Formats: sequence, C-alpha cells, structure tokens
Amino acid sequence: MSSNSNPPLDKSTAQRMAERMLVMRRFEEKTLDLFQRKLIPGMYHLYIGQEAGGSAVLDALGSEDSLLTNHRGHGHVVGRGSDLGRSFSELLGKANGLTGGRGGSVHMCDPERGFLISSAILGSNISLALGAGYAIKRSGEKKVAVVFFGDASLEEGITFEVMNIAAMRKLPVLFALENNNLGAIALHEGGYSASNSVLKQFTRIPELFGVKTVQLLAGDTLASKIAGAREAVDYCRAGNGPVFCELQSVHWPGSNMVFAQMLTGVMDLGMAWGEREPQGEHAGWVRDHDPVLRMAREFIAAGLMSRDELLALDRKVCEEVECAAQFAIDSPLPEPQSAYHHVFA
Amino acid sequence: MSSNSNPPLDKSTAQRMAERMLVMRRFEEKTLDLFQRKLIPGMYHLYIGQEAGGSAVLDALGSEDSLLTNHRGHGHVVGRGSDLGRSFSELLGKANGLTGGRGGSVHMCDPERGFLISSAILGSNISLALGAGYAIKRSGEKKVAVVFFGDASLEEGITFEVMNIAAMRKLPVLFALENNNLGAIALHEGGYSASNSVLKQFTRIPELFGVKTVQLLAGDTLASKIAGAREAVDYCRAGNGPVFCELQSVHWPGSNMVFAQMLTGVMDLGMAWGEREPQGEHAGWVRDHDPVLRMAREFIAAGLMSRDELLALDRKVCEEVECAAQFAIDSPLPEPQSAYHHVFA
Amino acid sequence: MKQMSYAAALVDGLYEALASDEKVSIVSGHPVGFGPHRALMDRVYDDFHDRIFDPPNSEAAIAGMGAGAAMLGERPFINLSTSIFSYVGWSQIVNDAPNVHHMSDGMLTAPVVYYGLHGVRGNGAAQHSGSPQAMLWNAPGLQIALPSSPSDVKGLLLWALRSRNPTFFLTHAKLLSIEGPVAEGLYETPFGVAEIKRAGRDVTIIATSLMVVVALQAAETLAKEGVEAEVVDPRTLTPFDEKTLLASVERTGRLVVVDECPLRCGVAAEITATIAEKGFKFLKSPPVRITRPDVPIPFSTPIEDELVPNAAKVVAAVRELLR
Amino acid sequence: MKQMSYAAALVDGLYEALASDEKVSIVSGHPVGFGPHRALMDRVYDDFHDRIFDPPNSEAAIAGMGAGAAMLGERPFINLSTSIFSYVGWSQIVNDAPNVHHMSDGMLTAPVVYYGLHGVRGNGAAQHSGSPQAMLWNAPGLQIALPSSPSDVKGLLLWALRSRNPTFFLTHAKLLSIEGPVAEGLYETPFGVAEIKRAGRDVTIIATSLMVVVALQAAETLAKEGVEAEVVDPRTLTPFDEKTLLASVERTGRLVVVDECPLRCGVAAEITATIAEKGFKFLKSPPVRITRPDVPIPFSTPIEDELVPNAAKVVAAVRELLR
Ligand SMILES: Cc1ncc(C[n+]2csc(CCOP(=O)(O)OP(=O)(O)O)c2C)c(N)n1
Ligand SMILES: Cc1ncc(C[n+]2csc(CCOP(=O)(O)OP(=O)(O)O)c2C)c(N)n1
Ligand SMILES: [Mg+2]
Ligand SMILES: [Mg+2]
Repeated sequence: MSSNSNPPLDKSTAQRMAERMLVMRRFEEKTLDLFQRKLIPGMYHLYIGQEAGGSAVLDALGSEDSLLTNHRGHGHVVGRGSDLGRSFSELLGKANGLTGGRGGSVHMCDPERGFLISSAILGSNISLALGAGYAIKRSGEKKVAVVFFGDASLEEGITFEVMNIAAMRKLPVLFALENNNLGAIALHEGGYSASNSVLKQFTRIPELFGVKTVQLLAGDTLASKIAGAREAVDYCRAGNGPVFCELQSVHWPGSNMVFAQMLTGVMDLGMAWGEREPQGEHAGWVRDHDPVLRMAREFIAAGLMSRDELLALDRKVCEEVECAAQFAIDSPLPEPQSAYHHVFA
Repeated sequence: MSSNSNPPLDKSTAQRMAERMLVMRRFEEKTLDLFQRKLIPGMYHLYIGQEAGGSAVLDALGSEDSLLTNHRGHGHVVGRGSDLGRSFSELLGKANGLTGGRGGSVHMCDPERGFLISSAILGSNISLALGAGYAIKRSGEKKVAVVFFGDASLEEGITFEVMNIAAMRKLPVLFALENNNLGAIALHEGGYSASNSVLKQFTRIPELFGVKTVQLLAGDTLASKIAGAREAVDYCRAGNGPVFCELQSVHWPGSNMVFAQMLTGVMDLGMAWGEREPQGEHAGWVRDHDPVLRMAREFIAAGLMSRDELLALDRKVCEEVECAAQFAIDSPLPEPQSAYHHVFA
Repeated sequence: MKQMSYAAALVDGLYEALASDEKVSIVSGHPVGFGPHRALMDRVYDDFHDRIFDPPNSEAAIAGMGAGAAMLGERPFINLSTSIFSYVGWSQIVNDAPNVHHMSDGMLTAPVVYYGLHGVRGNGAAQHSGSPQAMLWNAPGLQIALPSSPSDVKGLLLWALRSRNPTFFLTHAKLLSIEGPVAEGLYETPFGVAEIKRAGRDVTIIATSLMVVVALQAAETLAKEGVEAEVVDPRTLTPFDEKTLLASVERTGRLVVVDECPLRCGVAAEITATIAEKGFKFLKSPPVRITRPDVPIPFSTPIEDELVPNAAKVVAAVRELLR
Repeated sequence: MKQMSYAAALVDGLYEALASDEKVSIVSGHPVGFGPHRALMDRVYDDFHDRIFDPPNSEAAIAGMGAGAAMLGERPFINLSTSIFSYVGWSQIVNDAPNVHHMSDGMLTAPVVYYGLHGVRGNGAAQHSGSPQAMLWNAPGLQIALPSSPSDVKGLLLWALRSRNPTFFLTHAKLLSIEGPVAEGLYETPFGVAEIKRAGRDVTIIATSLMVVVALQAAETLAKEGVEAEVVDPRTLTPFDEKTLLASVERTGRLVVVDECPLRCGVAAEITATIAEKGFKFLKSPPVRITRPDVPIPFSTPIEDELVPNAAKVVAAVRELLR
C-alpha cells in the first residue's frame, strides 16, 4: 500500500486512531514500569513499535468480528477497547483481570469484544482462527475472523496447512502478520526475535495458495495503512475468502533482548515536532520509526489534529492508564480455591 | 525435462532400466496375486504405473547414498536391488523378511543398501530424510539422501518446514515427489488417492524456498527422465543443496480404490508392439500410459533393445519373481517370543 | 431396539446428531474407514453433503480448526481416522482445546469432538497400532470416550456432541463389526457412568473398548470353571466413574485390569492406582494388569498376537489370582 | 568435586560430550533458557560454534531430523526448549524415533536426545507449565531421564549421548539454580538405576525431578517429628528400576508418590500401580499420590501455588498415613 492515492482521512478517524495508538503505547510503557517494579509475574511481550499496523486493522473491524492474538497481544486487546483496569489486572494476576488472572499476559481474552482465547503456541492461534472462519462461514453471517501473529509463526508448518484450507473453503479469515523483523537481532547474534527462514518476502506464502495479500509497509503513511486494512477487511467480509495482511514495523530496539528495556525513556510527543530531541541508545529509532510520533506528525501536517489536541488526548490517556494501573495494583489476588474452577463447563 | 536435447542412452543403461522397471512391475503384479490369495495380511500399496520416474532416480544414485520411502515403497526397495525373496517374505510377515516381518509393506527397510526405515506417517519420512541430509553434510561426504513421498505429503505442514531447513543449511536431500495425481479420483468422488490442495503446480513449493526443481513429466521420454534425475542427483551431490524432483505419472486406475484391482490383467509386453491389444476397463491407461510398455517402445525405437531381448529379460524377471514368491510362501513365520526383541539396542 | 453393528450404530448416531442440531458438522467423512463399512456413510453424505468437509491431510490445522469453530458455538466432529494421526495435531488437542474453558475464566468453551480408531487393528505394524487414550488422560480438560458396544457408541456420541466440553472419542477397528441391540432415534448415554457388563462375585475385571469384549469372553470360560467374574466398563475415562469401580472391587475383593495401551503409564496404571489408593482395604490379593507390553507392535500375525491381551491371558491371570 | 549449579552442570555435560565425541551436535543452543543462565552457553558457542544450529521454529521437522540423523550415526541433542513444544513434534518423537530399532529388526537405531524444560515454572499459565513425561512413558522404545541434581544432570546426559537408544531428557526451570557437588571431566550416570537420596525407615517417598527437592524438604520437617522418610529418585522412567523402589517399600511398608504431572495417568499412577502389583504384601497402608490435580495451571501465583505439590502437602500426607 505505498500508493498515495488514498482518500484523505476524516477527523473522527484520526481522533480514533490517535487515541488507540496512544492507549497502546502508554499501556505498554506502564506495563514495563510495573514489571520493573516486580508487580508483573512471569513473561510478557510489549507491543511498542507496532501500533500503526495493528491500529489500522482494528479500526477496520466491526463489533461483531472475532479476534485472536498471540503472545504479543496487549496492544490488540487494549486497542480493541478492553477495559484497561481489567487488562492490567490480568497482567498482575488479579482476580478481576480479564480472565481472572488465569491467562496472564500471553492469553488475553475478552469474548464480549469478540476476543477469543489466544494460544501462545506458535501457529496454534492461526489454526483456531481457521475454525472461527469455518464457524462464520457456516453461519452465513458477514463477519470476519482476524488473527494476529508474528513472523516466527511462518516457520511452523501448521500455518501453511491453514492457508491451504482457508483458501480452499474461502473462509473469512484475515491473517494479520505482525512482521516486526526489520532491524531485529537474531538468536545467533545474541538477540531473540528475528525470524529464521530462507524466505524473506513473507507475502509469497499466501500467494502460493492464491490468498490475496495486502502489505502495510513500515514507511507507509497511516492514511495508506488504514486504506489497506479496510480493503483487506472488506474483501474478506464480502465473502471473497481469506486475506493475508502484512503489518510491517521497524523492530523497537528495546525488545531485542528477552527482557525489554526502555533506554530512551517514555515517549514524549514534543519529539514529534522538534520541541525535544530523542536521547539515549534508541534515539535513532525514536526519531525515524516511532509509529506514534509519526502519527502525530502526519496528522498535524494533514491538519487533522493540532499539537494541543494531541497533547490533551495524550494527557487523558495517560491519566486513564495511570488510574487503571492503580486499580489493578489495588485489586485482590484470586482466592486459592478458585484454582479448581472452570475445568469443565 | 521435456527438452529433447538429452544425450542418447547407452545400451547398458537401457538394460539396467528395463530390468529395474520389469522387476518393479512383476513384483507388484505378484503382490496383488498373493494378496488376493489371502497370503498378505494388512494394508499394502502398489507401485504400478510409477516405474519410470522412480527407476530414473534410482539409476542416478550410488551405492553409498541413503534412501527413504513411504507407504508406497515396494517399487523403490526392489528397484534398489533388495532381495526379492526377502521382500516378499516381508509382505507375508515371514521371519526372513527384510525386517523379519516386523515392518511389513509400509516399513520396508534394507540398511545394507542404504535403505533407512520408512515412516508411514505422511511427512514424517521427509523429516527423517532431512536428518539423513544433516548427517551427510556433517560427515563431509559426497552423498545424497533421497526421500520418495506422495503428493498428499504436500498437505502436511512439516514438509514446508523441512524444505525451509534443507534450503537454509544446503543439505544434500533429494525430495522425490511421486505425483501420481494425474487421473486420480478424489475422496469426495468415491476414490481415495487424489491430492487435496488449492495448489496444483507442486514445484511452486520448493521454489518458494529457493530449492532447485526438476520435473520428470509423465509424457517425457525415459531418456529425458534419466537425464533429469542425473542432473538432480549430481547437483545435490556436488553440495549445492537440496533438489525437488517431481516424478509425475498417470494414476494407474487399478489403484483408484483402496484395494487395488487388476481389471486388465498382468502386463503383456506384446502390447508394446501391437502383437496384442489391451482389453478391459483399464485398456486406455495400458495403451497410452503404462510406463513399462512405453519403455519397451522407446528402447526398441532407439535401437537400444530388441523385442527378443526384452522378452528374454522379462522371462528371467518373471522366473525370479515367481521363485522369490515361492521362497516367501515356504518361509516360516517368526517365533512368537521374538516379538519382544529389539525394543532397545 | 434394532440389532445392528457397532459401525452402523456409530453412523446412526452421527446421522441423528446432524439431523437434530444444525451446528453439527463433519470434518473428514469416513469414520468407519474405507473398508467394508464405508458404504454406511452414504446416507449421511446424501442428506448432509454440505455439512461434510473432506479436508487435506493436515491434522494439526484441522484439530485447531475444530477447537476454534467450537469456541464460536459450532459442534464439529473431527475425524482423525487412525487415532494416532492425532499425534500430528497433538499440541492443538492436548494444549489448546482442553485449556480454553479454564484459561478464559469460564467465558468460553471449545466442545469439539475428536474422533479416531485406536488399537491393534491387525497387521497395522508399529505406527498404526497405537492407542492414544492413556496420553490423553493426562491432559486435564479433555473428555475421553471408549465405547465398547453398538448401543454405547451411539449414545455416547450423541452425548459428546451435546456436551459443553471437548471430547476425544475412540473406537476400535475390531469392534466395528460386532452386533448388538441399539435403540432408535435420539438418546444419550451420559459420560462418567460405568456399566457392569456382566455381574459376578469372584473377581472384578475392568476393561475398556475392545478389551471389554475380551474380558467377557474370558468371563464365559471362567464361568464354566465356576468362577464368576464381574466385567466393568468405565465407558469414559474423563469423567471417570470411580464409585462403580470401587463398589465392584468391594464386592469381589480382587482386581484384574485389561488394557490395550502399553503397560507403563497406560490406562491400566491409572485404574490400578486409583483402586489401590481408594480401595486398598477391599483388596484380598494384589491387583493385576494385563496389557500390551512395552514393545512396538510388529506387523506379522504371530508376533503381533503374542503382544496383545486376549481372553486366554485374562483367564490365566484370574486362575492364578484365585489359586 | 566442584560445587556448581544444575544449569552449569548441564552445560558442562554438553561441553564434555561435544569435546569427546565428534558426532555430537546441538540443535537449538539455549538449553538453560534466555534468562540468567544464558551466558553459561557462551563457552560452548565459542568452542563448538559449527556444531550448533539454531533452527527455525519448526519443532516437528527438527524432531524428525534428529531421528533421521541418528539413524546415520549422528548424536544430535535436540533442544525443544519448553518441553511441551514437543507436542508440535509429537508424532516424530513418540511414533518415529522409538520405533526405528524394532521396525528395522534391530538393524538400525535412532539415538537422538530430545531435551526440554518441564513443569510448573512459575506464572507460565496453562500452555507452558506442562510435563510430558507421563505421556512419553507410554511410548515404548523411548528412554526418559528426569535428573534432580547437578551431579545427575551431567552424568545422565553423558550417558544419554552415548546410549544406543532415543532419549527424552527433561529438566525443570526451578532446578536450574540449585547447587551441588559435580565431578569434573567425563563420567556417566547409568540409566535405570534409582538413587536413594535420603535413607529412612518409616515411609518411602518416590519422586522425580523437582519433586525430589520437595520430598527432601518434607523429609527434613518430618525428621524433626521423629519420622524418617526414605526419598527415592528413579532418575529415569525408561529404563525403570523397580527393584530399588520395591526394596525400599519392603523396608518401610508405606508409600507416598509425589509427582508434578496431572493425576490421571500421570507418572505417579505408574509408580503406584507397579508397587501395588508387585509390592502388595509389603504395604501396611494404602499408597498415596500427591500430584497436580487435573486442572490446567493458571497464571496467577496463589492459584498456581494451590495446585502444585509442595513440602507441606507431602508432610501432611505422611502424617495422615502414620496416624
Ligand atoms: C511452538 C512454539 N515454539 C516456540 C515458542 C517460543 N516462542 C514464543 S515467542 C517466540 C518468538 C516469536 O517471534 P515472532 O512470531 O516473530 O513474534 P514477535 O515476538 O516478534 O512478536 C518463540 C520462539 C512457542 N511459543 N511455541
Ligand atoms: C499423518 C497421516 N495422515 C494420514 C495418513 C493416511 N494415509 C496413508 S496414505 C494416504 C494417501 C497418500 O497419498 P499420496 O501421498 O498422494 O501417496 P500415494 O498413495 O498416492 O502414493 C493417507 C491419507 C497417514 N499415513 N499419515
Ligand atoms: Mg517477530
Ligand atoms: Mg498420490
């Protein structure tokens, strides 16, 4: 989607997108903070740096659609509108978390908003989404099943099987590849997250099966990404079969190691308009690739939002996030005896 | 490999090929006979109709190479030169079978000839072959690991994983796809063996991973097939990495159902030169597609073998097969107590 | 009650399920194989053609698809054919479907029915003779059914397809042809209710699936010697009817467990351990397991036969126990 | 003897194996995870860089690759990382590698070593807290090691990498940091030899892996109450040292089995069944199992803790048993 012929964004879309992206970012910054304060047990994975593509897809969905994510799903869940307090509570393992502290970071789930339970087994969630598409197709409804997954899932054979079946049955599945591989450090270089495949152009996989592809490249404008995501969702909803949507992003260097580090501090919107210069180890990424700052620049340039509107929105979001985190901190842990609940329905 | 610029075959190659293909065919005709006489317990799958491609690959291999096959492996094993008596004995579950009656039809194995144990789980044998390639590469020897598999294996995700890894590590694996799909009847049409994929051009899979492909099309001459197979094996042996070799054949209609039927009787070489006309339900296949008859016609036309030479060779093979079958029939069953052997080395 | 084969009863159950519930659909339409019973499915194909999907050979994707569809209210019957093909989709079957309900804090369920033929089917060799039920029993959240009679196979299937939980439903190639009375129309055989297939006072024989038939044969022989064996069939492993089993052992004081899984950590291990733990005081002699030994199943008949539990082995064990 | 951590001993074993046998190679080079122990592998990477392959996330292909390479004489160490990722390659692990030797009539072997971290690791939630060993124990032809100490992990690993059979080798995240004496250089701890980790006369506690540590803690507490528990660690499940276990129960007359698998068909089931069958006359009271209940492991600490066997539960069970 690098063409510039997209219709200009309207203000309400810009407002929604800005809020969604700010919520994603501020939520994750706070998550890192809570983790460093030892309030979050276990593993977690931050969505920082991937806000643009994910938000574009979420914006294109309707309330009736089904969603699944993977281990890196905070952004998708809060971007879909799940309660921030219950989301933080889940990360903290609290009784009023989204799943009562049972799933934690890697199994975020909110059925009221169409969010089905997510598998943290690479490739599995893609097969679950195939099932959601199967169910939707059988019901005859005009819904879409979206699954977000990382580039490493393309190393698992099940993903190829799923594409074949989705294509064969023309199932309404939107395969949303979170390709955060640009600039990632591979395992053998001491990093963790880079994909390990001879295949560099991932859209060739769906193409193999005749699955329509849409690419939202890292450098694309948000307007173009939104148009691309809508095209993908509409195609799928119209019953044409599956779509593979590559959401490309430049790897946030803070997550190159297993435990994320925010070496450049929390985001400062002032950096979008030169009021302040990014400092520290990741300054280059912040300056050139931070999708939230890029969003701010794009919206200001297009006259969709002013600096003040953005700052005000950010303050509101920060307050909500702060308040939600406090809610989670103050919330009770689950009762030990509740461990035995919900094995069978 | 449809180009006609292949070097002409020499007589000794023709002789070897003719013998190999006749052995494959006569062995399988006898297998069907033994099965119908209720001497073969369990499931079995015949190699009839696929002799040309398989023989071409086997002819290109050296004695040091490793081989694996799948559930439809009789042709590969006897074509490699395994003892016919011990091969029949295996099908009959006799103590002196290739694996003492432990493996049976779907796990033929002959390590002395490089034949490793075959998995009858679709895709598994391909991953075992990846390991053979890994071992060869580590040893630094100029060997090749060949794995024969059917088109249904391309529906299993593991096959995609294997190709990726083989390509990444440049492993000397020859993926020999036995594509017997032309004219096969699919499950939903009451048949069994047709592949079930949106992908119709199977070489696109290896191409995706940058794996070299060679096609031996059903209609190609044997000379061309032999040249193609040699090209594939030589490329692999030279350390260039894996090759995917599609061995295409026109489905033998006798195996369209689970239990094969020979509605047109055993092969009669006279049909190659019009001495007799094929009769019965599968006459069309025999006339146009039987690879053994086509071989006979091609060799005679090229002056590589005469009718009499072919007939004499066939008589010799038939006698050997007959004698081997009788050996198997006369052989003892394994001792019950031997069941417990060889669980651990 | 009509007399019919196990295979016919299974197909009947599938037909009734499809006819009575729109949400039921079939993935891979040959649950009774491609052999002599194949034609039984014709009427299902005829009447519910659009609810049967014969998929590619992609067991992992299909297993996950079943769980995902079930999360949205579908009732998929996922036929894995030979049940050990479940190993190819194992992660989805034991680590996705059964966790959905718990991980979602009870908000979601994934009531998919996985289906396959287990056991030593006759010359299937090592790779096609397996029985996954012992492994499956160690996966919390998954129901497991092992019907041993035509009546049970239909009733348990209909129960499974209405249950709110995921189920692995296992039949046996050697059961497909056995005949028995089967009620017409819709009926459900509840999970978690063992059945005493034969009453007896001298020894309790617990068995599932084909081994129930073996146990009943053994009981006939023993009866001629004056020994009355009680044959109890748990019918489902999860849920597991400990009570009926323990009550039987309380009456007889002796236990033989017959099972077709390999010995170590097989189904017989759990049954024996449960009775040893909770019925220790009832036991007048050590519990006895008769199972496949821990040996891959070979192809050839005499060496295959050697490894499989049969009536003679059960009879011998009971005689030894009562000596 | 040097004092070192379990993680360091494991890495030491790997290093020695690579140094002493050309045929050993590693597929996926981070067996002690990406956390604090990661750096231990640096010297292995430095010295054997070309013998480590960090593969794509393709567990099924990698599992099959290991078995295939082993058939040609290689000694691959296949790290599946979290051991439940083995479920993705389950068919290759339980239905290919262990059948090679038998199916080939003894002509071939597939001595691959599969490796992974099992168990409830702390906030891993349902999908990452599993223990595959019970399921694996039902796969004939596969060796299983569950080292519980630094010395064992090195010695058993070296034995596994020289054995002629396929092995699944399981460690536990919560064991990685425990310290103990470890001999330098090459030594092998043979499979199939249980070790009495603590002698005692009043009750036998059989445990594996992390549960040995739990059992030893419980034994300390009990000792203060005058109860001397014997803690026996089978160390390997296949081969399985029944003799040492039975001899211990013969001495103590009482049995508690502690295990981190879910209850049904878990490792404790097999151990309990074996002792009930063969040591019935030694038992003065019913055998007791202390295991994870059949519940998926939830993420949050208090509900996770509730489900995991711990020293307090073992102490309580022993007290109850001796009352
Ligand atoms: C089957 C399986 N193998 C391995 C893992 C361990 N694992 C969790 S996340 C991850 C890397 C994921 O990379 P990618 O898909 O690109 O997602 P990203 O973290 O970059 O968002 C791995 C290997 C797993 N969860 N499941
Ligand atoms: C994982 C797995 N799924 C299903 C099967 C059952 N099966 C055996 S052969 C076969 C069809 C094979 O077709 P193809 O690969 O084209 O080989 P062909 O029989 O045509 O030679 C199937 C589905 C199996 N062996 N393994
Ligand atoms: Mg990634
Ligand atoms: Mg085929």
